[in-house]
Amino acid sequence: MNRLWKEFSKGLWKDLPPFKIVLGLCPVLAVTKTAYNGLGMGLAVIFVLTLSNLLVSLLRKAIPAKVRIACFIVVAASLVVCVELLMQAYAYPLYLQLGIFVPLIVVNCIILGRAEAFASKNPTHLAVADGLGMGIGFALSLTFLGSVREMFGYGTWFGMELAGDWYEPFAFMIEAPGAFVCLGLVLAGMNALTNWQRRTRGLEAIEGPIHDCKTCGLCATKPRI
Amino acid sequence: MDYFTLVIAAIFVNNIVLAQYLGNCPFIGTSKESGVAIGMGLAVVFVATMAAAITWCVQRFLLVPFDLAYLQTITFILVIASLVQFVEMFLKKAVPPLYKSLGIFLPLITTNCAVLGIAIICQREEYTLLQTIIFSIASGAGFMLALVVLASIRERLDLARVPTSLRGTPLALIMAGLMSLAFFAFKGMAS
Amino acid sequence: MREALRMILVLSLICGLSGLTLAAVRQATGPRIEEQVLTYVQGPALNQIFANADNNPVLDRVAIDLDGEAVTVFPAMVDGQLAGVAIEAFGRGYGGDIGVMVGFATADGSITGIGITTLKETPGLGSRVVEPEFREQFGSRPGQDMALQSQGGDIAAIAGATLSSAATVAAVNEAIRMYSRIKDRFPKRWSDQDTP
Amino acid sequence: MIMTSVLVLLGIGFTAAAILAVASKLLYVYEDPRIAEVESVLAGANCGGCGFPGCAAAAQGVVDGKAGATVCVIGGDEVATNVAAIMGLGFSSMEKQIAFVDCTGGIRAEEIYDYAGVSDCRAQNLLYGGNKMCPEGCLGHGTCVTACQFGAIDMGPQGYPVVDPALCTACGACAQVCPRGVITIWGMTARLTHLNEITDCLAPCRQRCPGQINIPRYIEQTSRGDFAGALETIRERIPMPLTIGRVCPYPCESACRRTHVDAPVGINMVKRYVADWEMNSGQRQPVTCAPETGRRVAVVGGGPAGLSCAFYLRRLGHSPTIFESMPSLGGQLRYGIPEYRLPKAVLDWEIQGILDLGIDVVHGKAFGTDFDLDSLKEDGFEAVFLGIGAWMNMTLRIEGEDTKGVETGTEFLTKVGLNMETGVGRKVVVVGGGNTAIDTARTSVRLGADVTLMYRRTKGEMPANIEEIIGAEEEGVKYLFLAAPTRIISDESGHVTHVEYIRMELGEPDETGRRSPIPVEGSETIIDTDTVYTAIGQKPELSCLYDEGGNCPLEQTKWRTLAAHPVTLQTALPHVFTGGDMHTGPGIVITALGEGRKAARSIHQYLTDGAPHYSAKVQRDLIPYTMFTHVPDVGYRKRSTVPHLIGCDQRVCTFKEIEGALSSEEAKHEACRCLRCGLTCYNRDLPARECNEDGCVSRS
Repeated sequence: MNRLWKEFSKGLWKDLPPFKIVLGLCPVLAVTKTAYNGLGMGLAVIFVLTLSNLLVSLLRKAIPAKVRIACFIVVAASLVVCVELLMQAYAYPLYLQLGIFVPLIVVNCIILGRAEAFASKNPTHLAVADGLGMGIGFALSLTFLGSVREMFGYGTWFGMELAGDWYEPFAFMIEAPGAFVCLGLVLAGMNALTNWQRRTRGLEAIEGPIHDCKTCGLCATKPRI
Repeated sequence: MDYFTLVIAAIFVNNIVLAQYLGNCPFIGTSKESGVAIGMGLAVVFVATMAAAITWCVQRFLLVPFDLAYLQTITFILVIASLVQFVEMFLKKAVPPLYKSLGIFLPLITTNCAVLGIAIICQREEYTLLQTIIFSIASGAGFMLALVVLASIRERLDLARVPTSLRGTPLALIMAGLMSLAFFAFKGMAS
Repeated sequence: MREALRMILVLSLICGLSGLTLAAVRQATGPRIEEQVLTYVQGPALNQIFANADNNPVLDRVAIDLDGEAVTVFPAMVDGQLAGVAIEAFGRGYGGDIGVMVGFATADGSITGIGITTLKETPGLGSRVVEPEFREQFGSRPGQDMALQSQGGDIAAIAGATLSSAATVAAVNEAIRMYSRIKDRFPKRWSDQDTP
Repeated sequence: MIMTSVLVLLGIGFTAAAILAVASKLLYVYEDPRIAEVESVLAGANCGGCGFPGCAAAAQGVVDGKAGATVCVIGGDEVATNVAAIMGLGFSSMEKQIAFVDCTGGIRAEEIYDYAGVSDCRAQNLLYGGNKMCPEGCLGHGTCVTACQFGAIDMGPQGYPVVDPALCTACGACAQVCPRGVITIWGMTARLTHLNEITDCLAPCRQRCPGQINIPRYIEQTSRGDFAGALETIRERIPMPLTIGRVCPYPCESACRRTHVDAPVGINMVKRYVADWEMNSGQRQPVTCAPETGRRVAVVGGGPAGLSCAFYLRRLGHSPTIFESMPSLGGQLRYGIPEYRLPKAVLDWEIQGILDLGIDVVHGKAFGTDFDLDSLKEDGFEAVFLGIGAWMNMTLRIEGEDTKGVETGTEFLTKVGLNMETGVGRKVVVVGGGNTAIDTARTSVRLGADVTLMYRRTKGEMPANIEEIIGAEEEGVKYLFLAAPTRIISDESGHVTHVEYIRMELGEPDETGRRSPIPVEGSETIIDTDTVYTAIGQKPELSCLYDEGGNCPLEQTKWRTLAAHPVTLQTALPHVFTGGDMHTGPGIVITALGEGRKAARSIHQYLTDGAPHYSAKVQRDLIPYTMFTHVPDVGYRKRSTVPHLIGCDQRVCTFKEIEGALSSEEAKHEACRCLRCGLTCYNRDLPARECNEDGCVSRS
């Protein structure tokens, strides 16, 4: 149980994607114009990540190493298509907003990264916990970032007016540059927070505590033929 | 739509990274050294073009006739993943020098959404095969341009005095934002 | 060799299974997706045309057979009576087909208005066909063929987007032709009923 | 629709898998199975410490022969044994390489700029360029320290990095981050075969030393008490520190920058101290040699050049054989330099140390008569080093030169060296002004003679060491300057009785800058004598090179020495190399030792690469802009003096060694006088600095 909680909770803060492990940036940047979009994308990722972890973990002994990546990708892609179809059926406006990024969930490094780095090596229950934790962390992050950008960019939150007419929406925040800068500042904030924590614990502040793209393990993995 | 506009639009106006938000993980991840950036960029141009051409054929001759457009994502990604593995094997056998310089980037491309993104955009825009090929080369070049520019900036930034919290990835993202802002100036030049 | 076979087998099996799953999901969600697409793509155009309809034309849509092809007709009810119908038609524009929803008043077959459903025209030029100034030229006029001013008609084309304008006109004319061929069946279909 | 979906996806999956499966068969690239095996036993940390990008690449490297069993730097002996087992390799088949810091400029560089940026060498280098004058200097921010994954580098007390050879894995991370190229990864072979280049950080003494010894480095090591390290530094360039510490006329000291403050650092005293420290400890310091290559090289001549060449050939892994015509090795060291300057026991101890590395010696065989180049080739020697020295004396070309009692100085010294009867008389005239003349004079004094030394210029022009000139004067040698013999007068028995000489005066300086003597007409004078020793110069005896037909494949210079390439020392025959007096004409010992190493380097490259090569940047002359004479901010510190072991009165009758060694404190004091010069920099420190356990801390 302890272990289960550990694998689940690490995605919520310790390895929080994309703020602590900088992964899956494309959806993070592209779909967080509003909090609603962020949440929708986050839910889609939770669904795909949890189920792909589950399936990969179940199939991990049957899959030959040489077609491992292809198999993982087919699993992830099937789930993504499911999500796509379900979203079309039950949340069509969201589907229109997220557009091309729904199919792109399949190449979100988080999905393949967790499949490769965790699910293919661990028993099912841990894999599910990991996927769920990571997915929830991802969804929360996306919602947070979407909220920030929506508040500044439109002056609203989940579509609710926050400010009066005097507020001149800061359009920069909802365009691509604003996405980059906003995420950069959030990461800087995470760094500052980590360093502040370290200092209060009497530890020395370190440069860039945020992991760079390392955790997914894909960089080091070469398909062996 | 003439090909020149297509190329300009793909490289500058709708730059795949800076305007379309595609391929950001490798954009941030491999932009620490310009040498690596060039290698990654070339690999993306190469694979994206091949992938777009093959997926165009798959869509045209398989998915559309059988009315299976909803399987686009899964077939495309399967094609790309197999293609990357095949290209890797092929280069290793046939052009070992090229394999040595590009090989290490190939596995990273499987998860580069720019490649899948380019293939899907080509379908959405209903490009012809020739347009698809030109568009994907240009988009790949746009990716490479952004990557190399960011890498060059980051190499200098490594040495600059910036607040500790901003060092590394945060600053890289902010730089990418500023680059994206600069690329905004191309808006309206071509659609 | 055994390894290669296993490789092929596993990958094919996984693909096949995923195909099965997806097809099933697709089957299950198909009707709902169709409705959603109609609501969000054709819906806004219909609302422009039948601002005063008190039914949901999308939900009440009817497929009518025309020379073996199904034409989807969207009826609009006012006070329980069929007031008008809308038909979608397409014209070849600069960037692809332009979808035009054309509304007809059942009383006299005149055009009540048009709405653009899908288009991929150049932003700022061809895309201006959605603007009311252009669209309203089609409203409240008899249901007979029309043409751009340059071709001797009375529709003012959008400056710099003659092709898009012509495509819209062509689509409207196409809709008029379809309407004229199936209009006789409407009274039968909606004879004094509230709902089909 | 379900059916088509399933079939299409099944089809695509099948096609993809089939293509991949077929491709993996068709495009299968043969990979040595050992690569996987080796990779499986490596530590798997992908640390990059081995210099390869990850363990897989390292395994590939091992199989390709680019790395040895010890490739894995963190795996330790166990991994190395496993790798060796897989590869069938010897354990230590790779040369240990370590990082080598060749700059002592940390603090000095910092003084030039008020730099307030991030403490990173690359940043400073990029933004400010660092030290203006020196393009190589250490910036002292320690980026290399952070770059080292193994904790092998520390910022030393002087503000420049110090490498711990035990921890260093030669991964090259430090060299990579250093923007100035101060750190290099060197293997022993590279260090032994390096020739000074003008881009190296060459202090003036290093530029001046014919042996190219890294003088500042061994002095610094001595100042820290690391005598073994100092010896190792010296032995990278010359094999005979004991000998050189005694006989060298130390040209280096003439270039020392401290000369412009007070007096030059006693460089040679320090060298002698560490050399004596080893000998007195009774324990030879280990000298590392590369693994045997089995290539045989003939070294003709067992003098300093031949010994040096053989020593370095052996250290580079080859198998040299020395051919010596005299009964003992040492050449002029044994037969030209008298006992009181270089005791034979010391020489024997030193030569034994060289031979102990595994060098064969063939005694009593003369080149040209007992063997020649052809026979050496037949015997399987792949290259030949000719170092037979310059034993043929120049003649005075005056009347009566063949009179009995007239002999050359070298013949006389050789006889003394061989303990033969010399036939020295009571009144001896020595002609010449070089060290051989002085040696002859002082030896004659010890044999009880009254000696007059005749030289055609003045004392200031004498080529001999000033200590030697003074020493001889102290021992009662009379000088007759501005005098040249014109005739030798003999009695009826044909034995010399008088020498007639003519007085000279100095004319205008010629192109070499020396004022040439001009005879003064009618000033002929006669002095009494019974023995005349001439020591006016020697040249190589090249007749041994000619076959019966008088043909020689080798070329001569106009000075009758063997012609060879000035840097590689390769002669007209590609496999024949030369060095020492045979090449330069009579020179000093350190030059011969230096040439021996250069020849060994060329032979090594000839054997391994097919031809010797060298950089265009090779340093041959002093670099003018580094020879400044204004040395501000350095305080006065007294130069140590070498103790004399015996008094003047005793010296005339004994051959005991005269000069002694410094004490340990004096050696450290002298070492601390060193300014740690670089190319253009030096320590601007003040007298306040002191010697302590950690060496000389220049700032407290």
